Amino acid sequence: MAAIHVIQGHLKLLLGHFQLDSGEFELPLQGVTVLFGRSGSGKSTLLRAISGLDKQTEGLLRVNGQVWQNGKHSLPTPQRHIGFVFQDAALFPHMSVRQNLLYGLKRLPKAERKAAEADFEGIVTRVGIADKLDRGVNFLSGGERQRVAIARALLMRPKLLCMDEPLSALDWRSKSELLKLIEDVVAEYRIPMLYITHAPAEVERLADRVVFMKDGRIETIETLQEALARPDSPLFDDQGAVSVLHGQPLPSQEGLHPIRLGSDTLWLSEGADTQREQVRARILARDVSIALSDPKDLSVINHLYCEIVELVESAAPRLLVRLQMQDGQKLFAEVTTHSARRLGLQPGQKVYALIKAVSLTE
Amino acid sequence: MAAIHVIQGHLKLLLGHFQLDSGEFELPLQGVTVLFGRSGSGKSTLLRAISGLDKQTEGLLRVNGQVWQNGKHSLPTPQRHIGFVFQDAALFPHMSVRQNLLYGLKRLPKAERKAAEADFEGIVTRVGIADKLDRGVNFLSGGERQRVAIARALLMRPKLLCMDEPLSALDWRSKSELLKLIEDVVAEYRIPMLYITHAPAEVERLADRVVFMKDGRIETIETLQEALARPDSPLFDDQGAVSVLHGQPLPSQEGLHPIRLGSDTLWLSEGADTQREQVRARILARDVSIALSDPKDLSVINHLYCEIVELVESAAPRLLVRLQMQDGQKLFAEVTTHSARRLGLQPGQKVYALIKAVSLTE
Amino acid sequence: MLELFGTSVNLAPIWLTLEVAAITTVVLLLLGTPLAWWMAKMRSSNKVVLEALVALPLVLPPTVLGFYLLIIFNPTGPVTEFLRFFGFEGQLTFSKTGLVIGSVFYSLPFAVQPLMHAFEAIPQRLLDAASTLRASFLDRFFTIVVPLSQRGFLVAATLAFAHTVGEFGVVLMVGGNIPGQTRMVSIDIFDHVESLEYDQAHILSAMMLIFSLCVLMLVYGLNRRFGVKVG
Amino acid sequence: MLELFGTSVNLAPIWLTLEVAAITTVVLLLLGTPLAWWMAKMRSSNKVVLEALVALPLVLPPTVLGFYLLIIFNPTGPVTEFLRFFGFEGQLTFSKTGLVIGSVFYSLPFAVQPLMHAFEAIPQRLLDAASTLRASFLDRFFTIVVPLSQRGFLVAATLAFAHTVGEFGVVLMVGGNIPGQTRMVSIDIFDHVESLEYDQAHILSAMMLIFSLCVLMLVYGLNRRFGVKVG
Amino acid sequence: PAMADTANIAVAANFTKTIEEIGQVFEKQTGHQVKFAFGPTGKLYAQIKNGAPFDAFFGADEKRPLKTAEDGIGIEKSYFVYAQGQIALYSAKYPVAEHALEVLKEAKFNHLAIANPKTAPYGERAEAYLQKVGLYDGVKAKLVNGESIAHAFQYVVTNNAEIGFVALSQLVDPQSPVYQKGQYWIVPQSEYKPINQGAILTQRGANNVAATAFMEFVKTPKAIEIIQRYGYNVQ
Ligand SMILES: Nc1ncnc2c1ncn2[C@@H]1O[C@H](COP(=O)(O)OP(=O)(O)OP(=O)(O)O)[C@@H](O)[C@H]1O
Ligand SMILES: Nc1ncnc2c1ncn2[C@@H]1O[C@H](COP(=O)(O)OP(=O)(O)OP(=O)(O)O)[C@@H](O)[C@H]1O
Ligand SMILES: [Mg+2]
Ligand SMILES: [Mg+2]
Repeated sequence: MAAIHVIQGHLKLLLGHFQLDSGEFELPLQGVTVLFGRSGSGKSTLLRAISGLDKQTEGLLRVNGQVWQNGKHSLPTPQRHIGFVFQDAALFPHMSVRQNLLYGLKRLPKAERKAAEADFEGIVTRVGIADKLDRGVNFLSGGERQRVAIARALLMRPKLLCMDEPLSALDWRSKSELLKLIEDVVAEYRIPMLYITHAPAEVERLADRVVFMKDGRIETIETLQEALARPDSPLFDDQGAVSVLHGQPLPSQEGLHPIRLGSDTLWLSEGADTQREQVRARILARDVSIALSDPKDLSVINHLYCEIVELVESAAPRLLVRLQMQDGQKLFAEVTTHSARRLGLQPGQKVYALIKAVSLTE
Repeated sequence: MAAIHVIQGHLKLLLGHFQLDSGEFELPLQGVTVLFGRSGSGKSTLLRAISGLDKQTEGLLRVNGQVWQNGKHSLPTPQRHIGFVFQDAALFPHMSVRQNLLYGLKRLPKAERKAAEADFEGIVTRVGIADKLDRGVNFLSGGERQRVAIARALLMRPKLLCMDEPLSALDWRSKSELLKLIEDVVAEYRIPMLYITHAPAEVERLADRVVFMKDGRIETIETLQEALARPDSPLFDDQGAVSVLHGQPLPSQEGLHPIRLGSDTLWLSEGADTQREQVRARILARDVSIALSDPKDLSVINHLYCEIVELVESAAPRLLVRLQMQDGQKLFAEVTTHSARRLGLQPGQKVYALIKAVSLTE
Repeated sequence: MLELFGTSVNLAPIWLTLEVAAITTVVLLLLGTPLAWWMAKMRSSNKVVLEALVALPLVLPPTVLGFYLLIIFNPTGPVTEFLRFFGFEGQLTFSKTGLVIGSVFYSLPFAVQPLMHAFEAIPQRLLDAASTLRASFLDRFFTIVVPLSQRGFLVAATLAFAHTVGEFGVVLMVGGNIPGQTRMVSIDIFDHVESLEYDQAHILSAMMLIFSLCVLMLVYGLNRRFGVKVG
Repeated sequence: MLELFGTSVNLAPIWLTLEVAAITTVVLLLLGTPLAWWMAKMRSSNKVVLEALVALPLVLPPTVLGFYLLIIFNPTGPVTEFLRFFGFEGQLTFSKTGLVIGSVFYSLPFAVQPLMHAFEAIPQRLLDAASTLRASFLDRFFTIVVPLSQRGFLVAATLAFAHTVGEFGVVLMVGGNIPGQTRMVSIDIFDHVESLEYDQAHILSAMMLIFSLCVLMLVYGLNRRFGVKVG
Repeated sequence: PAMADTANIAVAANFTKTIEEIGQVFEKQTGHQVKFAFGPTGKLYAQIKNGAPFDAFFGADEKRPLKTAEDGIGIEKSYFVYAQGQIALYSAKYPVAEHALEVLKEAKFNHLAIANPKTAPYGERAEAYLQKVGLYDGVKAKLVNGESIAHAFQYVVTNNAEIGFVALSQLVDPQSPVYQKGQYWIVPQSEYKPINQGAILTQRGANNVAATAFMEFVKTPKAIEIIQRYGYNVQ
C-alpha cells in the first residue's frame, strides 16, 4: 500500500565526520521542491542519497510506490530514471555537445528512445543550443554548459529531475536567463523537481515547497507560502523580507504589463508570459512604502489598498509591516520606526502600499 | 623630469592569442583606481604586467619617477614594493596564518621591518584575524582567507596595492564585510590602489577613477563622477543607472543616520562612519520616485527638492530622469514612460525625489 | 640478417624483443587496468600495502627476481601444476610464455602506477552524471574512464614497453637464451660482448637507442598535444 | 658476519649497498631538482626531446649501459680527463665514485619524473604572491616550491633509492666486485647463486625484500597522510 | 642421415665462438641442427635444474656439469672434458711477455683484473697461481673481479685495468680487439690445476640423435682442431 506520487523515506549516510540522518519525510512527487539550508547542512548529500549516487546510503526510500532503498540494498542509479544537473554541468569533456546529449538517449530502451529522439529538436531549440551542437564542450561559456546539462537531463524524460545549485557558478546575466529557462521547462514538461540553491530569489521564483535542512537533518518541510509567512524565515537572511504575490497576467497596456490580484491590478514593467495562467511577482519588503492617503502626483504607479495586520520588530531602526491586500494575499513592507511613529501606523489601519513598477521582478 | 605620484607608461604583452597593448596611459598614484571591463578584456593581464609578474612584458612603465619597465628590461617584482591580493588569496598552504603574515616581513630591510613589526598588532586587529593567527590556512573560510591576504599585503607597507577581484569568490555576507574593510583600509593607510572588479557596486563604493578596458586596450580613464554621469556607462549594465552622492555624516538621530548634502539631509538606516569626513551613498535609479508636490503622509522619509535636467530614453517602457539637487549633485530616477506622461515631467521642472531610507547602501 | 657498416646483424632477436614487449604491454594493460582501478578507489590502509607490493619489482635485482621466477615456474612447481589443472600444456620457463610472464612481473609498477594516477584524477561527478544517464559500470568505464585516461594509458604502455625492451636479468634467467625462441636483443648484445664481437654489440645498441628515443619522443609529444583536459 | 638459520651471512655488501644508494639518492636529488625545474618550466618542443632523453635509461639493458660506461669511464677516456682537469684523482671504475655515477645515470628518470610533475603542479599564483612579498628566486624555491613538492621529493627519493638498491648490471659492470668496496648486495646474491650457495641467496633476498617492503610502505603511508594539499 | 634432429645445448659463455664454429661444421656434416644457449655456467645450471629444455650442457668447469648428474638430470657416463682453458697474463702497457713475474712483483699498476675466483674457474686458478708464487699479498689490494672471464677481459680491453689474467682464447681470436696488440704471457699449464671444461648429456638429450651425435663429434679431430685454434688445450 505504498503511496504513489510521493517520495517517502528516511535516509542515513555517514561521510567521514558528517552524518546525514534525514528523519522520516514525505514529499509530493509534483512541482518544485527546493532544498534550502546553510552550507554544509547536507543538501547535496541528501540529493545524492536520493539519487543513489552514494553506495553507503542506508535507510528506506520509496518513490512513486517503487522501492529505491531498503536497508543497505539500493536500486542502482541507472534504473531510477532520474535526471541530474550538477553545479558545474559535469559535461563529458571528450565529447561534443551532440555526443553529450545523445549519451543518455542511446542507453534508453527502444520504445523510449524513439520518443526521446522525436523530442530532440524541440528540447534543443527550447534550451537554446541548437546552433552549438557540434562544438566541443570546452568551448562553451558557463551558461551554455548548463543549458547543455539541462537538455541532456530533459532528453532522458526522467521521472524526477534533481538539480544541485545549477546556477551558482554563473554570472548574473546567465543566471537570470537560465532561471527563466528552468521555470519554463518546469511549466512545459511538468517533471517533478528537487532543486538545491542558496539564493532566496530562486526559491521564491521556483519553489512549490521548501525543505529546510540543518546539520544533516530535515528541519521542516513547508509550502512556499508558509515559508514566506513567518518574518524570521531563513529565506529572508539575505535581502530582508520578501513577499511573493500570485496573479493572472493581463494583456499589456502602454508598455506596461498588468497582473490581476483579485480586484487590484499590479503593473509590471517587465513582461510576464501571458500564456501562463498564473505568475509570481517577487517584492522586496524594502521596496514597499506606505501612504495614509492615495497620493496623486507621484511617479509610483502601484497603489494597493491594504489593511495593516501586524507590526513586527525587525533589526532597529526598521519595522516590518505585514499588510493584507484586498484579495487576501499578504504583503510585507519595511519602514523605519521613525516613519511608523510619524504616520502613527497600527494594526487594523487601512493604508496604501506603494510599489514602483520597476522594482518588481518576475 | 619624470613625474612623481603618477604611474605612466605603455605596456605590451603577448600571451598566446591574446595581445595586451595598453596604449599610453597616465594614472595618479593616489586613491583607488578600478580596472573595469568584460571578462577577457585583459584586466588581470595589465595588472600582472604592472606588477612585473609576467616576464614577457615589454614597453615602458614609470611609477613615482622610478623606471619599472624599459623595453624588455624590467625591475624584478620583489623590488617594486607592491602588495598584491589575488582572487583566491594565494595563501601558502603549508604555513599557518602567522607564518603567512610574517613571510614578507622577514624579507624587509631592517629599518622597515621594525616599523612593520610595530604595525603587526594593529593591522591584524583591524583586519579581524587576531584570534586566528595560529590556524592552518586550510581551516579558514573564504572570507577569512581574503582577510589574511589583505593583512599580508598591508604589512609590507607597499607603495602600491594591487587587488585582482579580491571579493568575487565570496558569498554576499563576506563580500559586504570585506568591502567595508577595504574601504576603511584605504581611508586609514592611504595606500594607492589598483583594483579589479566586475561588480559596479564595488566600483561605485571604492573608485576614485575607472580604467575601462576592452580587447586588451585601455579605452578611457574617467573619474567616478564622469563614469557615472553618462547614462550609457558600462557600470550600468547590471542593475541599471546608479547615482553616487557624496555627503558629510552627521550624528545619528532616532536610530537613523543622516548625511548632509549641501542644505539637504539624506537619512540612512544603516550607519555611516561619522569619523570620516565624507561618505558615499549609492542610490539605484529604480529606487528613486518622483513627486510633484511634497507628500506628507508617506513612509518614505527622504524627500529631496530637485530640478529635472534631462529625460533620457532607456529600455522601454522606462525613462531615466536626470535630476539636479540643490547642492548641485546629480541624481538619476527611473520612472515608466506612463508615469512620466501622467505627471507631465519635463526639463526645468521642480520636483521632489523620494528615496526610501532603507534603499540606501553605504 | 642485415649488413650494416660491413657487419652482419641478426635481426631475429630484435623481432622477438618487439614481439615479447608488445605482448607484455598488452597483458600488462589488461591486468593492470582492473588492478589500478581497484587501487584508485581503495580508501583503506591496505592501499599502502598494495602500493608497496606493486612497487616491489623495482627494488629487486632482475636476476634475483628471475631466479625466483625460475624456481616458482619450474615444471613440477605449484604454479605449473595449477595451470596444468586448467589444461595448460607445456612449460612456463624457456618459452615465450615464460618471457612474457617474467616481464609482466618485472614491469608491473610501470603500468599500474600511471594508470592509478590517471584513474584517481577522473572527477567522480562525471561518473555520477553517466550513472544518471543510465550507463552501467562497464559502460561508464569504457565510455568515460578509458577515454579520459588516455594519457595514463599512453604513459603506462610506453613505460611498460620500454622497460621490457631494456630488460635483461629476468629474461636471461627465465628465458634461457634460446636462439629464435627466447633470445632477446638485450641478451644478444650481451652475447656479442662476451664473444668479443664488439661491432655487432655497438650496432645493436645504437639501433635500440635510436628506436627507443623515437618512440619516447613520439609518446611525450602526443602526450602534450592531445591530452584531454578534464574540468 | 651474521648467523641466520644456521647460515652465515656477510653483512658488508648490505651496508655498502645502503651507502651507495643513499649517496646516489642525494646526488640525484641535487642534480635532478634543477633539471626537473627547468623541464617543468619549459614551453618549447625541446621539452619533448629532453623528456625522452631522461627516460632513455629505462630502455637500455643495464649491462649494456654498464659496458658503455666502462668505455667512457676508462682512465684515459674523456670523462676522466675532464674530471682530472678539476683536480679529480684516481679512477672512476672500480670505485664507489664510479658506482654512484653509474647508478645516477641509471636511476635518473626515477628522480626527475616525479619532481617534474610535482613542480608542474605548483600554482603560479603562489610564486607570484611570494614575489610581491619580496622573495627572490632562490628564496621562493626553498620556501614555497620545496615544501609544496615534498610528495614529489619523497617519491623521487624512494624510487631512486629502491632502484639503486635493486640495480645489478651497471654495478656489476663498473664496480669490479671488490669485497668491501664495490661488492653490492645484488652482486652478492648473484655470486651465491652462481656458486650454488642457494641458502645464502635466499636469506639475502628475503632480507632485501622485507626491508624494501617496509621502506616502500612507510613512504606510501607518509605520502597519503601528510601530503600537503595545494589549493 | 636418415633422421635429422635438432638439439638444444647450453654452453658456457666463454666458449661461444668456438662451439658455434664446431656447430656449423657438425650441421654441414650430419644434417642435424644444433641450437646453442649461452650464459654464465651457474645460471645455466640453475636453469637446467629447474627444467630447462637442454639436451646437453657444456660448462666452464667440471663441478656444475657433474652436479647435474648428481641431481639425476645429467647422464654421468656421458660426461667428458671437452677442453682445457689456458690462463694468460695480458697487458697493453707492461712487458709481460718477457718479465711477467717482475711486473707482478713490482705491482706498479693500479688494477689487476681477474675473473671472480668464487664463481669462475679462471679466476680461481689465477688466484691460486698468485698464491703459489707468493705474489698474492702484493697484488691483493689491486685485484678487480670480473663476473666472468669475459668480463675480466673487458676491464683490460677498455683500459680500466692495465693488466689482467684472461683466457688465452680471448687473445688468439682474430676478431679479438687486442689481437696482436699488447703483450701476453701464457701461464705454464704445470703451474695450475687444469681448467677442465666438462660436457654432459642430459636425460632429455639421451634420446636426441642430434645431441648424442654432437657429443661424439666434439671428440673428433676436426673439432679438436677448432678447439685448439681458439686457444684451448685438449687432453
Ligand atoms: N565524501 C565526503 N567525505 C567526508 N565528508 C564529506 C564528504 N562529502 C561531503 N562531506 C561533508 O558533509 C557535509 C555536508 O556536505 P554537503 O555537500 O551535503 O553540504 P551542502 O549542504 O550541499 O553544502 P553546500 O551548500 O556548501 O553545497 C560537509 O560538512 C562536508 O564537509
Ligand atoms: N598564460 C596565458 N596564455 C595565453 N592566453 C592567456 C594567458 N593568460 C590569459 N590569457 C588570455 O588573455 C585574455 C585576457 O585575460 P585576462 O585574465 O587578462 O582577462 P580579464 O580581463 O582579467 O578577465 P576576467 O574578468 O575573466 O578575469 C583572455 O582571453 C585569456 O584567455
Ligand atoms: Mg552542496
Ligand atoms: Mg582577471
